Amino acid sequence: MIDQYVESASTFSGDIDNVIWVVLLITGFWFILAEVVFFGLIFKFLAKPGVKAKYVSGEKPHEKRWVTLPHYATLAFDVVIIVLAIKVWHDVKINLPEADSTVRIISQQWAWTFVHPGPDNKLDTPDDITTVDELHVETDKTYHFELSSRDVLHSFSVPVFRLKQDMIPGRIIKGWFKPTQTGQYDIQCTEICGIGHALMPARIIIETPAQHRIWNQNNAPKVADVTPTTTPTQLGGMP
Amino acid sequence: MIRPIATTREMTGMPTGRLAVWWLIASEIVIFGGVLGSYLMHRIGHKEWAAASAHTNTWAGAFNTLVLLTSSLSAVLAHNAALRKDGKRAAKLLWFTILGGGIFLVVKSIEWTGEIKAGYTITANNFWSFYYTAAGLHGLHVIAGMIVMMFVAADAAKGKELQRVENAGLYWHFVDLVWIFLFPLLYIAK
Amino acid sequence: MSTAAAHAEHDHAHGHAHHDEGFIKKYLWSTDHKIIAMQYLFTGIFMAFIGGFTVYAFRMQLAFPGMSVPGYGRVTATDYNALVTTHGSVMIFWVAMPVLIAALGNYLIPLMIGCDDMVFPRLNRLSYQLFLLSSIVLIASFYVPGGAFGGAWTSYPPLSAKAEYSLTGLGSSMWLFAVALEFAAFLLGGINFITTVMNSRAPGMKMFDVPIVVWMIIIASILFMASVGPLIAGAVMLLFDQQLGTGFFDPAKGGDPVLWQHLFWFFGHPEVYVVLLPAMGIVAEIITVFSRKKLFAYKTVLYTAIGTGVLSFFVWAHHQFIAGIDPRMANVFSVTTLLISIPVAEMVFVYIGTLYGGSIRLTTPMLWALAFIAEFLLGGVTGIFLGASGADIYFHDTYFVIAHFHYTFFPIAFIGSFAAITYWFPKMFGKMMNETWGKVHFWGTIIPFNAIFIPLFLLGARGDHRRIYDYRHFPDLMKAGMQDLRVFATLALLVLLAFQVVFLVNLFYSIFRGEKASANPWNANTLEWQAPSPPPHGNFPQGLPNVYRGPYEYSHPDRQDDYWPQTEPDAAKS
Amino acid sequence: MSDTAHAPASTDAAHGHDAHAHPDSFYIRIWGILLVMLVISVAGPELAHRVVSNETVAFVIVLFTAFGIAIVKAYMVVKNFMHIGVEKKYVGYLLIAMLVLMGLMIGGVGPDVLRHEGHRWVNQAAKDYKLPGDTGHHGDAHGEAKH
Repeated sequence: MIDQYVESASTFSGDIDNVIWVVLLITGFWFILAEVVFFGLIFKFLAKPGVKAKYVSGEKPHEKRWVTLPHYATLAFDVVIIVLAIKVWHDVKINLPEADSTVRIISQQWAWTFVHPGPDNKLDTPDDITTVDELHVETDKTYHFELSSRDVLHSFSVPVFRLKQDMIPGRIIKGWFKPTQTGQYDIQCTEICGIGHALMPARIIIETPAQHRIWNQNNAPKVADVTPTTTPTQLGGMP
Repeated sequence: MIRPIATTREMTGMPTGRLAVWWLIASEIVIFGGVLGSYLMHRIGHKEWAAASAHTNTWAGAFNTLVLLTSSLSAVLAHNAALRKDGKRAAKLLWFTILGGGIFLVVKSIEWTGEIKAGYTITANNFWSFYYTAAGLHGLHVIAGMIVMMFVAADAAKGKELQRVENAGLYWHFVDLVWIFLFPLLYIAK
Repeated sequence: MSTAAAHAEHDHAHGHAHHDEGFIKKYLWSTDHKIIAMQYLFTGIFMAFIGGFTVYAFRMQLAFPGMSVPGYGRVTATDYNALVTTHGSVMIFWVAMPVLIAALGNYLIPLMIGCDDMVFPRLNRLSYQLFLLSSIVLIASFYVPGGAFGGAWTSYPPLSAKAEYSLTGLGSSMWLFAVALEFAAFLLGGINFITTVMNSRAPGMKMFDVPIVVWMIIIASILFMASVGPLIAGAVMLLFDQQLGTGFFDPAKGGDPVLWQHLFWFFGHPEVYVVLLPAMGIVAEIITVFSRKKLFAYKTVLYTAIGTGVLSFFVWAHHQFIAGIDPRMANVFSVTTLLISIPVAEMVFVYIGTLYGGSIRLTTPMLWALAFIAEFLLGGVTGIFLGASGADIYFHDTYFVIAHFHYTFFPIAFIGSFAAITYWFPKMFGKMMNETWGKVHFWGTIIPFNAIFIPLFLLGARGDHRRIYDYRHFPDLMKAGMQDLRVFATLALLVLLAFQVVFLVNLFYSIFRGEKASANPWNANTLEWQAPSPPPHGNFPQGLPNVYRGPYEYSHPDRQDDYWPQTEPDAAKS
Repeated sequence: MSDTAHAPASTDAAHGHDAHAHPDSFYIRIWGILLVMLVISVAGPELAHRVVSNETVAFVIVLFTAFGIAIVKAYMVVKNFMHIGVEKKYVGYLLIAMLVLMGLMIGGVGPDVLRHEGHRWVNQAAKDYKLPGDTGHHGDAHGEAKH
């Protein structure tokens, strides 16, 4: 359902769409049922002259049934939703599959810095590629990301991946994604971060492995003019 | 103001004033619980705070505990006197309690002056921030309790509103209780 | 002091109010619970204007970015943040809380339990004065250097803690101070409500004879009292961070910003139920009266309300699923969050069950009450998407969340309040409200309300994230149709705001020129309808009532009348 | 506590809540016990810091003498000065409920704030944090390990 509007570009985006879809079916069913019963009762029992209302306390078991049965049904459907939701949550947020590559993502008021591992695929080496507001990844490769923030809370959100994680100054938060299709999409900051909150767009550029290799080679800094990269510990202990 | 009839009823069998003080204490538990809970989590997480807490003056804290315990005693004795309808004695004991609160604040201010002079201000580090915030919040309650007791004592001396002696006392015991926990948390654990 | 003498005194004072007491003493310095209720009500309505004006300004900016909004001017990014922050805080803390809890609690509790005032009338006055002061501080924060606070109503540090990040050093502190004052006011009010109901019920009124709305306000007050403490503590800590430079929430100084989020939501989630429960209570009163039915399963309603209250303390971190908490904790909170759907759903089922076999009269208050159930259902079910941790990864901080909580809060704060005002209006002012204009206002509010927020669900599903003053920087959010939805929602908002004029005119016209109301125009059972309309100081001139039965004995088979007032002795059974 | 202490209760049975009346001497005795406990709660940790060399043992002594005794002291004040025993039952439950809520809060917040490392996150700032001007004598050295 979501993928009609927002493309589905990671391995788990389809799963999250499915959870949303199942929840929509279940809650939609109950919502429509409850509203139909509700409006049905209103129209059926509109005041008619000479007709007195029934006297029902609702305390007797055969009356209470009308509440207890839906109650158990709610519980049963809740269990279904919980199982599905936690399964996906586990997959996205708790599981950490082996990484093919790691990127470091640093936010600040109001810009993104992305540190790519460069051609040697290792961070903290001279050929790391640092970009601003542009993240380059390739398809079918598992990425780990390390989030950190220089000042206030930010949130790293890639709608096409259905991925979102807040960034907290002082902390390094890890996660993963695996793109499945090429394209250029929005990266949003989804936690209010001051007056420039709306001015913090970035793009994720998903390339084929071949394109990505070319990008890596074209942009890797020459070893001679390297400046030391920021290490996570320096970030964390920043005054 | 004409006193409404509502104020004179006690369906629960407990006078309204005392009932309200219990609810007040319940709401204060969560306020102090918020500060002390936050402190506790940081304190356990940061072993290095032990170095900061080593500079607190245990003897001042212990003396203040003694003062508050004693003032609690005189508050409960005042309640006892009020039960015997002895308003004069109740008022006298309440003034003794207020005096205890006063001594507590004087000791506190001498202690804080020394600490601030030594450079341990509220911004020195988070231990001291919590120290001043928690003890300061408690100090405000001491002051509030003293003011309330002044009014209660003035009435009690004339033999009026004797039930308020117990209510003020209950609140004072709670202030004492908070200090009983603040003392080991801020002073002893090093 | 004898009761009769007291009442003679009251009546005297009432009859010559203008000579004896003067305006200030009677309306501004009064300890009468009804006057204090009116003070809360009208302050709440006034604050709703501020809330409404802010939403007008920022929705206009979203629909027509960069335009000069008529009556406001150009909305800058700073303005936008301040406007959304003010809108959120005002609508929850200065509209929903004072109207639903303070105004209705003050007005209804003594009348419905059959006593002449609160047990602490002067405390009650102090509570309102603190509240008024908090409103003034909040409004004043717009006029200080740097302007009003713009860090969202959740006020997450470090943005809220440091002036160099928020650029509103004084504004942030004033916002925080106003909120803390407001909490103090409601703590005092809450203690007053609880002790009044515990100690001063009319003779014969047992626990299960207390009307549901009173129960709900009491449960809400207890929830508020038990949850707000840590946030008061947190507010003091944050204020010190702002003004003294301590580092409670500053990672560089060994503090932790996540702590604030926990302290905030530990209060923030129960707060949802603090305002929901009174609205639920109002609806229970109205649907029983206008369907002439006994409330279906009184005790079940009560137990589900208590169950909701208890559970509400176990769910707070679902606001923080992706906020950097340990992901394993999310599993626990996801389970508890979905479990809370059970008591809430059950309460709605009970209300629907009450309609069965009724004799339903679609008066204005009944329309509002029914609309509450119909609309709140949608707010409830969309909450499941957000409580399900897996789905929340996508929906968190999008317009889906906004639409969801407006489908809960709008029914609570506005539909519930309109229901209450239209229902108790004859009692409050001794006049009837105009039904026709009431219905015009009803449809003029309900239809645009849905037209505003259904588009927002769609926008959220398409990835619109919150608190963005201009989407033109995000190419994926400017796809075909998206701006149209934003414009549509804004136009619907304008219609909704315009129709509130109908309400105001009806309200004030009816207060002064309305048809005179009898003591019990709706033929209701509860005690407030046994007092004259409007009740004099002291409420019950015939002496405080005795209570013989529960509040919902409508259409009892043994009786000719389809209602059976709580005060009528059994001997009158015909 | 003693038989005589309860003697006034029977004469005053008409007023339910006055049943907790004790002679003044009773309260003075309680106060004496509280003072003894105060001395222990100061002396215990002092001793633990100065005499005991084993850190775990010292920690346990501090835990019991400082915090264990604080709880006993609090219990004695609540029971004997605030008369919770003869108060309506729900008052006790109310206060306990508030304490449980605080336990719940710490339980829910602890995993994020008390600990500095969790599943897929590290609170690097807290780990590296050193008191300003502190030589690091008391703190443990895990912060430096990363460099």
